Amino acid sequence: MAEKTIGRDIVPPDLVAKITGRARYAEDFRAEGMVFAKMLLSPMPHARVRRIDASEALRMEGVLGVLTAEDVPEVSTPSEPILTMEPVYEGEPILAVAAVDEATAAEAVERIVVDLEPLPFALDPLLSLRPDGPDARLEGNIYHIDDDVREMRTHKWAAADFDGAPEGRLPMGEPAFDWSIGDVAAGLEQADGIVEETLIHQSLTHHPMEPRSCMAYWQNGKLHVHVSTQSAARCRASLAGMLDMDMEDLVVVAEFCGGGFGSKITAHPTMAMTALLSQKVGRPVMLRVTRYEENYIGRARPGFQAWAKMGFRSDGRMTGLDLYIVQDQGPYGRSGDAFTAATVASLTYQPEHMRFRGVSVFTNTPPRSAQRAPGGAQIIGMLEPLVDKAARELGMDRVAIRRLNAPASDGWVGPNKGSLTSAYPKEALDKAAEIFGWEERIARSGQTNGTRVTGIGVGLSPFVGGSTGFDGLLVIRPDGKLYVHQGIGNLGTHSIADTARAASDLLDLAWEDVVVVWGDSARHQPWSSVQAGSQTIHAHTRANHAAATQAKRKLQEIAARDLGGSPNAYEVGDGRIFQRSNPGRGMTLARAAERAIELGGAYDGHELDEDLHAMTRASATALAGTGLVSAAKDTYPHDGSTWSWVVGMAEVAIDTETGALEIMEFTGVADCGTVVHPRSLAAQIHGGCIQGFGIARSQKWVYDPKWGVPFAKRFYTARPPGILDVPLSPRWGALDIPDPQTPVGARGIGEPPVGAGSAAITSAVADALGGECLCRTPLTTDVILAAIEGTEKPYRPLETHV
Amino acid sequence: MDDVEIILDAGPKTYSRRTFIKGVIAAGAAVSASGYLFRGPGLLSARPTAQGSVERLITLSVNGQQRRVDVLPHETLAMTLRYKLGLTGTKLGCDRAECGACTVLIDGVNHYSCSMLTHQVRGRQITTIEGLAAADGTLHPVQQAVVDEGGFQCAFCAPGFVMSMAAMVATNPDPTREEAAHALSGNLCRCGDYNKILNCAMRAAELSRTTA
Amino acid sequence: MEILRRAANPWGQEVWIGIGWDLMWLALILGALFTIGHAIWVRSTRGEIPAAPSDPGAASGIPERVTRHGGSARAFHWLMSVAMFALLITAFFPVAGIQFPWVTIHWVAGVALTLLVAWHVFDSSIRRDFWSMWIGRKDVAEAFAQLKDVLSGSEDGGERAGKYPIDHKMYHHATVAVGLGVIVTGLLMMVRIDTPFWPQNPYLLGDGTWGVVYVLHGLCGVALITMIMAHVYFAVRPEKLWLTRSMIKGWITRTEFLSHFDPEKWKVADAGTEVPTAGGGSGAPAGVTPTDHTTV
Amino acid sequence: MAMMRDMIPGFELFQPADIDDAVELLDRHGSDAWVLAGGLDSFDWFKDRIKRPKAVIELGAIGELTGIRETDDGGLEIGAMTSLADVAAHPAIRERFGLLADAAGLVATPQIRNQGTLGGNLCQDTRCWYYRSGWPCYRAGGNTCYAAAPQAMNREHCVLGASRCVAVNPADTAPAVVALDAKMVIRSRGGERVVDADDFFIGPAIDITRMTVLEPGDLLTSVRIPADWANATFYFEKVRDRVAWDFALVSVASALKVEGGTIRDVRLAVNGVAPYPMRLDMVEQAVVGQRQSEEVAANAGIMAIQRARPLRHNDYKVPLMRNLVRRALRETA
Repeated sequence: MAEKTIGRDIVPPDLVAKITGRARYAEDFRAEGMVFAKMLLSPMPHARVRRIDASEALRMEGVLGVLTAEDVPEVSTPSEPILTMEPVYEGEPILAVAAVDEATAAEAVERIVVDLEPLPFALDPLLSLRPDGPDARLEGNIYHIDDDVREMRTHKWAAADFDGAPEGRLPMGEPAFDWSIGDVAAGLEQADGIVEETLIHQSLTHHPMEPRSCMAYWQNGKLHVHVSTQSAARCRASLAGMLDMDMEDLVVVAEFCGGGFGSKITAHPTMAMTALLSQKVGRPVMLRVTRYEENYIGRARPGFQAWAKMGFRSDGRMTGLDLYIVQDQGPYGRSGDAFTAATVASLTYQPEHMRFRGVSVFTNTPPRSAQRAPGGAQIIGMLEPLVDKAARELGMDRVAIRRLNAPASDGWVGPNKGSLTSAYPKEALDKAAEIFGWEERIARSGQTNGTRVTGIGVGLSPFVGGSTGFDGLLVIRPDGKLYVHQGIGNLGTHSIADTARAASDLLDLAWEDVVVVWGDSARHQPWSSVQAGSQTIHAHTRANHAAATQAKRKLQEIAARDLGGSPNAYEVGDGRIFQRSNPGRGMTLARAAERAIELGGAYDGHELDEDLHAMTRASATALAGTGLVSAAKDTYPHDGSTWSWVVGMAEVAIDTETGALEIMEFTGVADCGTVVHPRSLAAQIHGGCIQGFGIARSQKWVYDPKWGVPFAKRFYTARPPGILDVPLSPRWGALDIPDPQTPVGARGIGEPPVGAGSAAITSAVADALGGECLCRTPLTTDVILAAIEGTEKPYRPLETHV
Repeated sequence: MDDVEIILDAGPKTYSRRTFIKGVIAAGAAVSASGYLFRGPGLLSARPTAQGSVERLITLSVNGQQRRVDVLPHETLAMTLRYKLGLTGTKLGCDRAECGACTVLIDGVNHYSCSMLTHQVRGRQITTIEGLAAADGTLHPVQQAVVDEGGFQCAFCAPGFVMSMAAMVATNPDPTREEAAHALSGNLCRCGDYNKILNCAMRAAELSRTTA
Repeated sequence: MEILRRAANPWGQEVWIGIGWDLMWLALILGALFTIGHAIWVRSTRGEIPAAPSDPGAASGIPERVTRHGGSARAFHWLMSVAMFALLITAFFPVAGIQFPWVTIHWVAGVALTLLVAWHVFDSSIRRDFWSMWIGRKDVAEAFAQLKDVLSGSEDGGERAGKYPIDHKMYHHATVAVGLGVIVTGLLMMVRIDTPFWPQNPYLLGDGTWGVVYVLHGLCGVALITMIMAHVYFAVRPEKLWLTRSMIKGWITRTEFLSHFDPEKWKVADAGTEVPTAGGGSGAPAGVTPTDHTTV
Repeated sequence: MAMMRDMIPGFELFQPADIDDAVELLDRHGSDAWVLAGGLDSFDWFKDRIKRPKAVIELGAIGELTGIRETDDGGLEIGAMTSLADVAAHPAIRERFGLLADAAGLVATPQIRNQGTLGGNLCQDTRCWYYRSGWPCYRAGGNTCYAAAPQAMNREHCVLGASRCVAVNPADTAPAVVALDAKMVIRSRGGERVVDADDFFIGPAIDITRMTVLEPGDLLTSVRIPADWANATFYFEKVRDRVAWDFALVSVASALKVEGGTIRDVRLAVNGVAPYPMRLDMVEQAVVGQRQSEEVAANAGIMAIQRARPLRHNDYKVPLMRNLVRRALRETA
């Protein structure tokens, strides 16, 4: 028997390429005759283009063409266009120029005259909600969606809503959406202790290391694009949609992705822009996106201005949770963060009664999208310090109060009180407390050493951990190797390899005999989940397990056909298919592959299951005849939603004379089902938590309110955490309790750590400040020092983008 | 939206909004002109070379090879490596000395290649990620350490980190974990894989001690 | 030559930010050319200054010393000149490359000048005769007469002036225009710098409007360079020294009075003595009589 | 003009072999010339396409600008092109003038210290993001300070020494050279002149468009550290948001001579609070002759901030400066 690969550290198949410079990311490709594109970005937060004069630029030697909004597909408000005549944020692309070299393209852009008429702009949702407040869009400031209506609307609150609110408390006018469980008023009525706070969470750019550069060319009627995307197969589908073309005419090469965190889930307008510009000038085009541009077009997490009121019984049980979220929507689309935030809160605390109200307001700031734990990271980082406050008032241990309210597998989630596949947050809290040494450390809470005071924090953070119903595609070739075709992306989670283990283990193959095929759509991909929302390990261990099960059955049938007996009498092992009763009687998988080709039909992919997605069918058909082809859809039963959990515990030290914050110790413990790849899991936990640290302590946006333009648009002003801003030796753990409703038992883990990391820090800082919740992120040096010194705070109570 | 005047040639033309016409044109590869980032002065409106200014055609010592290359006065080393010498292992994450993805070794010392002119390194030994492994493919101790520890996630930062690790083990083959962190503090990892990266660094030091 | 300094505002729109400093040098050159030119012209056209008529003595009823500038008027003039020089030096020396912390001195001097002008307006219009600076029909006639003399080169003093000759009046009014220009724009600009009076605020006006304000301030400023140069030049010309002295001591001699002024236009009486006037009755201090401008 | 970034406009590059050639080139090109040392400040300007010099004079080839030499008076002379890493690591500097080694060692990141030079660090321009965005502010020759507007984002701007412009000096080594009474050696066509570090940095009141006394044609060739403060008691601290890369929110540098618990002499400078590294002469005078104590340190801190006038978003700098001054006089005890 070959050693099972699940639960074992392996060397990812792409690692050596990554550290020898051979791994090729989008900007590393060249094509014969390749030219360069540069974008002209709007200098105004909101404007109307009155006139574009590119004549001087086009007269320049080497300038090949200009692409404007006139050349791209129209989209309906509030969707994001590829290029625009009404820029709605500073930095939005208005046009793109192609030239034989990048310097010429840059000079050409500077010579294009764009006459812009400034329009009113809004940076702060609360200002836009004022009766006389500006709207970010000419069509209004919210996008209304209900069962029968989807339209832009102007949503304003009454002056009384603002005047009535006590200084510093979130004004709460008419919400745009809401839901309730039970009667929150009654719930708060029953409470022995109440905590109430206004909470401010910043918007922040994803800033993956690799900007979304793109290279595109047209060849023989096909569009070839080299892109940076999280999800290979799904990027191809959405880009085809964006360009209104058939998927067959589109080759997407996405072998490596330099990080996405939700900003590169599928196709991005710049991909279509590059393709269309290439089409227009008849040359391969490279759009080299810079960090400066990435800040504008690279997506961001929506900020919240929120208010929460929690009621607790004396035993610590949460009787009521009243939540109001004003969401900074950015200029386009409709972000689900606020909804998810409420759902996550309901799951984490299982309140007996809950009410959620919210409004998502358009602003003239860069487009938002999911950012690792969208909504979840914000709300957990914001609410956990309130739970601490309640624990203090009730004289309870802060782990205990979380343990008490957290759900077990029979818990519920969301407005419809949906069920869970399984959940072990209580156990995760126990394990974290043990690894972190909660009991010993909590004794140091608030103690000072010289000018440094210690704070201990804890955060409990769930997030959706998987989807279902995708396809797996495998080929056992005459070389005896198993080829696992992956349509998911490769952004460093190692999912391309780890989800393949479901197949290799089931077919009992040595890992060396497994070949993972990924990244290039010309190499035949199955219909796959997006590589986002922690779906992949769950969705594709299932899909590959289904395909491997089908492959095993085909092997058994081939063996039975050639060697007699019933298929069920045969077992796979060590690269062979053999009779259980007489292991000597069997054949190698190599031989079986040859036989499959000879037999044809279903065995070598000429006949396929009916329920496969068109993309999978096309890929399997292309592979037909190359070996034993197995293509199957994940139809395993799945009841309830799948959530993973991470507990973060941190010890921080705050210098009371400077406000400097140091994270001394950190422990992250996950409940994410079966552990497939320990080292990679640890990396996901720590990496996610570190992004949480960035949210909690340093990363931010800064906008000048007069001009509506940003300043914190570079790394040194946006301040993502560096290696010296995090603990030297963080610890981790995982429960490794399989989820009963998925074959391999693995749940996703990408998202939950972010909220855990953020909350552990906001909680620890509040603890160090004697329980004072600053209720705002990021907790930068100046914010902390102002709190300690009692000087004027560096921000107004509800101020955003500072 | 109202009509917008758009002048895309010598004379003005007014377009009104129209829907996108589906269809693809077979473009293929047209005239070969792979000068990439920069071309001759004609396209750069560069003044005729002033007396005493640098010669454009220079020899660079990259990964042990002498490479003749035409370098413009304002060209950064990262651009020369990536677009003139085809060494795309050196990444550009910010182009502003704020992320370290472009880190290369100059005479064994780690520098941001995005923030130095190629002309500043004439006659100096340039080592990029491509030049780290031995000719026979044997990995550099640092690279081997990364393989041993399964380092990096998206790995866009990896070439830069690896080069900084190489510089570190050359000067301090027996660092504490904290010293290693300081040696690598000029490289950013947005995946937040710092713990594993430090494990790699410590392992790299260990390997370089044993192989040395 | 750079006349206007332009820049792109944060939204990429072109705005004015001020005058080109070449204009400062231009103003200096113009001032120099004028003085030199005038000196040469005077030397070539006029001979020696026409001899003053012999002193008719006290009989003429003209006091020996005719008061020309009261104490307050002189105080105003000299204080204003101090403020003016402070302003010009702090404004233009740094531009010329002589650097020092000039901003505070500049705005303080500016405020001083403003107060002086306010006081002068009050003083000249309420306490003294506002109309003495008015350019009336007689002044025009006088101007023509002088012009005729110049052209005909006739040597007799020709038409003699009232208390303030037409050229003085014209210079004064030019100064009023330019002075008010710098003062108004200057006071606005103070909103943009850190003063004890209010918080710094660059957004009181739109940046387009600010551009105009800065350009006006600059233009008036450089105009003053030329005007002050001309003024100082005349003050030190030998044939005008008696006027300069009068600005220091306050009086001119009877001889000077008779040779430069028309007693009909500028009625004076022996200091302290009452003289019947056409207006009759009301006494007036030596110097100006109420009828100065009404008797035609 | 359109916003275009990250593409360096063309220029002529000169790499003189000695100081005379460099000075001659500077003189020839006047205001079209740009001096390139490590380039970490320069490249930002070039890539933002805001500064477009015609002639860039790169000093890397000038050997005499690099290195650290002992001077006859027992002090040190540090070539302006000596890398910050070398300054931070040099035995003599660490041993006798540790203050400067500490400051240089806290600059940005290892790669930046390997390439950045002492001269470049001292001469760098302010990081005010309004100015750096190419806005027509006073410092850029315009007529506005956008950072001092009532609603402006000025968390990192100054609380002292403002004059229309409220930007701060970002150099980590600047307060150290001021506290060490360093002398700045400047060469130009007119010859050599030596300027006290304290006078080298100028505020906007004197020239709003420059950070130092250097004018077109001037070249900072070396920094002389006199022996006066060798082996004194030093303290340097830099408070910043992130441990790497970030500029100081506030930094403090102090040199003390203490005999028998009494402060015989002291130099105290802070940066990040004013448009120039600010020497606190009055505080120095107040503490000299006093016994070093918590009380003296505390009073010094309070005295240091007496004239501070915070902007909308930087009140925190006042207590931060006060506390750092207190530490500088206390913790060295």
